[in-house]
Amino acid sequence: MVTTWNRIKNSDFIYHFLRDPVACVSFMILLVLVVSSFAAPIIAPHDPYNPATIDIMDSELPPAWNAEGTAKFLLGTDDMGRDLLSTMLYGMRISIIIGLGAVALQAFLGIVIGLLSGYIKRLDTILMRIADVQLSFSTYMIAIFIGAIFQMMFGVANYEQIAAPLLILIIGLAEWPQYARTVRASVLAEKKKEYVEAARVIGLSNIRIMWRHILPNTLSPVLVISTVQVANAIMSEAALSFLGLGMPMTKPSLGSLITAGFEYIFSGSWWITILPGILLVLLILVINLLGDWVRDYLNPKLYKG
Amino acid sequence: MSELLKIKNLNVDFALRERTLRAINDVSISIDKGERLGVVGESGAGKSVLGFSIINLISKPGYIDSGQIVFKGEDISKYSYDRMRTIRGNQISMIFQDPMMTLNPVLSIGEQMRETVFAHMNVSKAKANEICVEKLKKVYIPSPEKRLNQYPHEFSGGMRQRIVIAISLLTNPDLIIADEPTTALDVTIQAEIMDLLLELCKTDNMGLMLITHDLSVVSQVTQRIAVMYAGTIVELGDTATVAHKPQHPYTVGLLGALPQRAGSEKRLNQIPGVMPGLAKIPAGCPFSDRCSLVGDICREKRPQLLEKTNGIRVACHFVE
Amino acid sequence: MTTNNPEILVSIRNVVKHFDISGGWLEQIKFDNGRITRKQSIVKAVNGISFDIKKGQTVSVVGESGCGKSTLARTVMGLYPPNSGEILYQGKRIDNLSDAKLKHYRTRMQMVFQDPYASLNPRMTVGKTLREPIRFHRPELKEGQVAEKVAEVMAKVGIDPDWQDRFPHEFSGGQRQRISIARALALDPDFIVADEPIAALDVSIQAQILNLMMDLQEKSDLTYLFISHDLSVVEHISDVVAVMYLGSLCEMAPKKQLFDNPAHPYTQALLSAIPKLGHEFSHEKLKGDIPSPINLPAGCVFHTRCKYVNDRCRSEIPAQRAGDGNTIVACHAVEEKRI
Amino acid sequence: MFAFTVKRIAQGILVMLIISFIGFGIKHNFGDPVRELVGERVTPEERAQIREKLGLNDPFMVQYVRFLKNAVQGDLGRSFFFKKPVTEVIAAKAPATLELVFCASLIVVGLSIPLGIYAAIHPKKLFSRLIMGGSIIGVSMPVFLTAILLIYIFSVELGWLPSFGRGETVTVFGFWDSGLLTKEGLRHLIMPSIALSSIMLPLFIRLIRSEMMEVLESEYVKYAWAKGIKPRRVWYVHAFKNTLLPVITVGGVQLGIMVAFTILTETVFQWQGMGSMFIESVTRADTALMVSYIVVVGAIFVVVNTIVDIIYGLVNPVVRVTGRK
Repeated sequence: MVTTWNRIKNSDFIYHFLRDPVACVSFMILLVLVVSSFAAPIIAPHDPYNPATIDIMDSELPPAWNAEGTAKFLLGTDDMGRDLLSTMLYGMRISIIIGLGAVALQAFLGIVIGLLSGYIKRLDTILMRIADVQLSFSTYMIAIFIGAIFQMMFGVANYEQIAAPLLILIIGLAEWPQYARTVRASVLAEKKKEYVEAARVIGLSNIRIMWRHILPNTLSPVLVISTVQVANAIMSEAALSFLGLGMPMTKPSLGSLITAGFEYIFSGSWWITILPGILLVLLILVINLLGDWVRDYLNPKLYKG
Repeated sequence: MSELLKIKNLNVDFALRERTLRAINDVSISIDKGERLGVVGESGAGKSVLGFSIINLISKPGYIDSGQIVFKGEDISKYSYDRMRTIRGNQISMIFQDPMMTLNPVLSIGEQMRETVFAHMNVSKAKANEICVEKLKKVYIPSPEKRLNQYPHEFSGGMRQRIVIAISLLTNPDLIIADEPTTALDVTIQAEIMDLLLELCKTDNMGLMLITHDLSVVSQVTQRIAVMYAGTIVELGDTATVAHKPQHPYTVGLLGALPQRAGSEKRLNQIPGVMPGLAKIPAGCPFSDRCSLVGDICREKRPQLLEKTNGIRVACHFVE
Repeated sequence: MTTNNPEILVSIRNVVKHFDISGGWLEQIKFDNGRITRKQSIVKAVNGISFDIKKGQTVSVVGESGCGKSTLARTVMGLYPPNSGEILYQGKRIDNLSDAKLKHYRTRMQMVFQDPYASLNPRMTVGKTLREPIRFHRPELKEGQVAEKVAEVMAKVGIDPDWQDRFPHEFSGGQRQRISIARALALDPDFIVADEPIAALDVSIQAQILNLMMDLQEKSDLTYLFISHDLSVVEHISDVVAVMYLGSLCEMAPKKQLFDNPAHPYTQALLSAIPKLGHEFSHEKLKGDIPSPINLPAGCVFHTRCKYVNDRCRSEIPAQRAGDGNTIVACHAVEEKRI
Repeated sequence: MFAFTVKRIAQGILVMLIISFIGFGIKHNFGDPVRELVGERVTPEERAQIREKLGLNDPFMVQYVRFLKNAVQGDLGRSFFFKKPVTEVIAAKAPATLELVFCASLIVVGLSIPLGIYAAIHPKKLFSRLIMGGSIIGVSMPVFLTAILLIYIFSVELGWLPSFGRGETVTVFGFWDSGLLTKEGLRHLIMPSIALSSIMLPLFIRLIRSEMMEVLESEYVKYAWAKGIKPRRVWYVHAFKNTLLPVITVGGVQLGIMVAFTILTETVFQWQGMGSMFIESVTRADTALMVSYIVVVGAIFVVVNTIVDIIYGLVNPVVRVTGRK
């Protein structure tokens, strides 16, 4: 255990990471955001899910630094009188959970499909054609389509009840082609390498070669796109919520908070939409910055000098 | 014969994030007008860097730290960018290693040839085409007029290298630097390209700096050989002497490692270890950790490249 | 041909290997002279090659890039199934065996690859790479015995057995090639196919690997099929040399015979092109380029560049004919004694 | 080149078949053609009669082929809400969306090429760092949020620009309602097209920059330097022409994808185009309109992709001469 830790501590990865201020700061911010969102039930000053604590008279109060604000609601309240800070923390938790869940599903689907089409020629054409069609439609559009179909299947009320798992399913189904294409491309590249031939000369079975030799070597591109995909999934969720295909207002994600606040900016209550917006951008931005760093680190093609 | 190019005490550094590494260490060498010089070494010896530093085109973190590159009596190493451009591709041409990669895939051969002409000569398009056709004929490309409109992928590797040679001839340069021009090609094509280069240099009295890892190729084309090891020249002299009576232990080892020199001997002569990376070059003689003759002095003092017997210059404490 | 000669370890019989690279049917549409036609692109990599490899010998296959020598090596190893023809190991046909039946032969024949950077799995330690074949083929061995075996082969190829936990990127090119050889030796094979094992290495390292291979051959009584484009290396290491051109065998002869008295015009041209230390150039010029293996010339594949060409060469494929002193030549001109 | 074009078009048709199949599948399972035709108030007997008459009891494939036949003739069904053939509804809404996409594409192409090239050629300069920093923020900003911010700043706080609608439009060619010809129309276009371009612009800048940097490292660019030609020629002819190839393939598709993002921008700006129409049709469960939207947008994508592929073929001599990609 100690040696593993030392190995990690002394690795290139950590060495380069610590020398990149942008990566370090991004990581710190991300850590704070993730921890505070998952600790929301403990640290949030109010419980936005408990109607008993919400008073409609408190609605649309501006943040505390504003003359009309009160210290009770640090970042003000939303149109229903919920404490915005607490609602944002809970909302961010939902956004992150959906993001991670969707990426886990995408990665699972994408890796399996990518491996299959990289290794079995006959499946390749069909699977990749589907992926192409889906990508040329843009994953957003596909997500909206699937969301719309689900809403018709379940009806609006039922849809809202199971919105979170549905959103994971929708975004997962919409975005797997990214993974499948990446995995397939690296399977095809790895397959040509001589170590795979060496494994075949030894007589290892195809499944074993795929599992033990090829799969581990396709993981770094998977890691690279995974960070970006988490950011994309959170954005997709926000977009779906904005279109009314996402989380209901009773259990808002950051996206549905922004949506709910949109109409109030015309009456001057900008904070209901802008503050969750800033939080959402910050969350996605730090993930993207980390993603960029990981990509540069794992694929230093341009910096070889 | 007059001196065409003289490199004096050249040092080339690569500035990495953590530290600066020396890729070329105190190299001095000269080429006379019309002379053919071979630069031989294994990968990482710094031979390509040397070639590129002449026209100040070292890839990115590398730069010339100190030293002079005197071309026709002027130190071109300090030339401004625009002034350097009048030398590059004009008086000094380069031929790269892999002809599949050196020609731009989206531009026609004609475009890639004409732009070189226009960069260095003030001529009309018709005149430029005429020059291109003439040079393509010189490298034995059949029906050159038609070929001008074709793209690189329509040519074989050998043909592409001929085209690259034709491009390097466009401005009638005084010196051609050929960086491993045949490494990517098959033996029969290699022989043709080398033959062609030799013929062109002889007829036009052009200087040639042939950079390669292949001693046998160099020995057939050049008049003098410089052997490089870990950024320095360890032996320099006329081709026949170096090829048949090498003096520096590294050259001796390198020649002994060639199967064709082994004769009936079953085992090849092998040098132990590998050439050190730039970060790990030993103090003193860079070859000291692989040398069989090594003594205490080798680990402390860097040997100078001095003239020994037969007019050969050797950088070794033990060669008399 | 007789097959039960105990001296013969591996026989290659009329092996043909083609690759279809034409893709889907949409990719095959061509527009020629105002008509739409469908054309398949098939790379004819190996076209009917036969020869035997005797026990304990080193047989080299030389040829220029694209001549099919690597494809032949992989077909012999069973990495590609041949389109037709047979591969025999000690007189038994192995090219059509199932994986389970082939398993035994996998321990008898192993392969060393060209690129020391690609032939080792970058995510596996050296020890793991070497243990894998032993565990797979000899599951009865105990942990300690496997470790012993790994240490033994590592020592054999000159790599410190203490370095088992290191990853391939921590080794130099020459060292990796040694590890690659160790992996091949881990199963104590009789026959090793080496596909350009030194082409990616520097001269001084090449000598180390060649010496190692020759030492191992002596110690372990190995038989080599050595694939190379470098004629001077081939001249040094081989007992018998086969010259390939565009998927066909031109000539095969004991080394000395081939280098001193090449019979086939292509062999002659190839030999004259080797740069020789300190000699002026005097090579035989071949006209034109190598034709594409997709559109092979009719008749003798070499006829487009041969100076002895006549009408028969343009239409009839020359057979592999046995000549004097264990040689095989496939040339009409030699047969007609025009050369 | 001819064979190449034929191939691309054939592939495009194949994709259209797949899309129409999926679209029909949705319609078949969720749609209610009877309601589309006569509304809700009919007796079960009448419904059954109409169903029989419409051939709704035929096997799935028979119905699909009929759907295809009608679709090719421009008949995609009737909208339940608008009480009109869907093709008419879409034709009325399409100009708004297409003009928006057109303007956004102009912004994307016009800005990304110079900025991307600059950032690739001078990676260390301050301005390049600003471009790259800005682009990563841009990538991280959901398009509807950008739109909301724009409205908040320029409409609510500053009051400079209108926050919704298309403004004054002029009918040209007899069917096309254009906002490009009036001052008000153009003013209404500014924010929506900036918002729509905000998602693609940073992506394009990053794409162009990284492709160009890779090309600048290539042997042939190094060789071009060694030939002593002018830097401008090396950058804009040697490097940029090669950068263009991957940018065309990826970028062309991305421009098509902007149509998808119009759903979001149009919703924020209440832009009366196909995107907001689609979202409305989802809430109204107007299946015929939804499915037609999918088919029409699919057709747009296929056409864009095919054109992009053909342009790629024209730019790349390897394809132009041999017809292989």
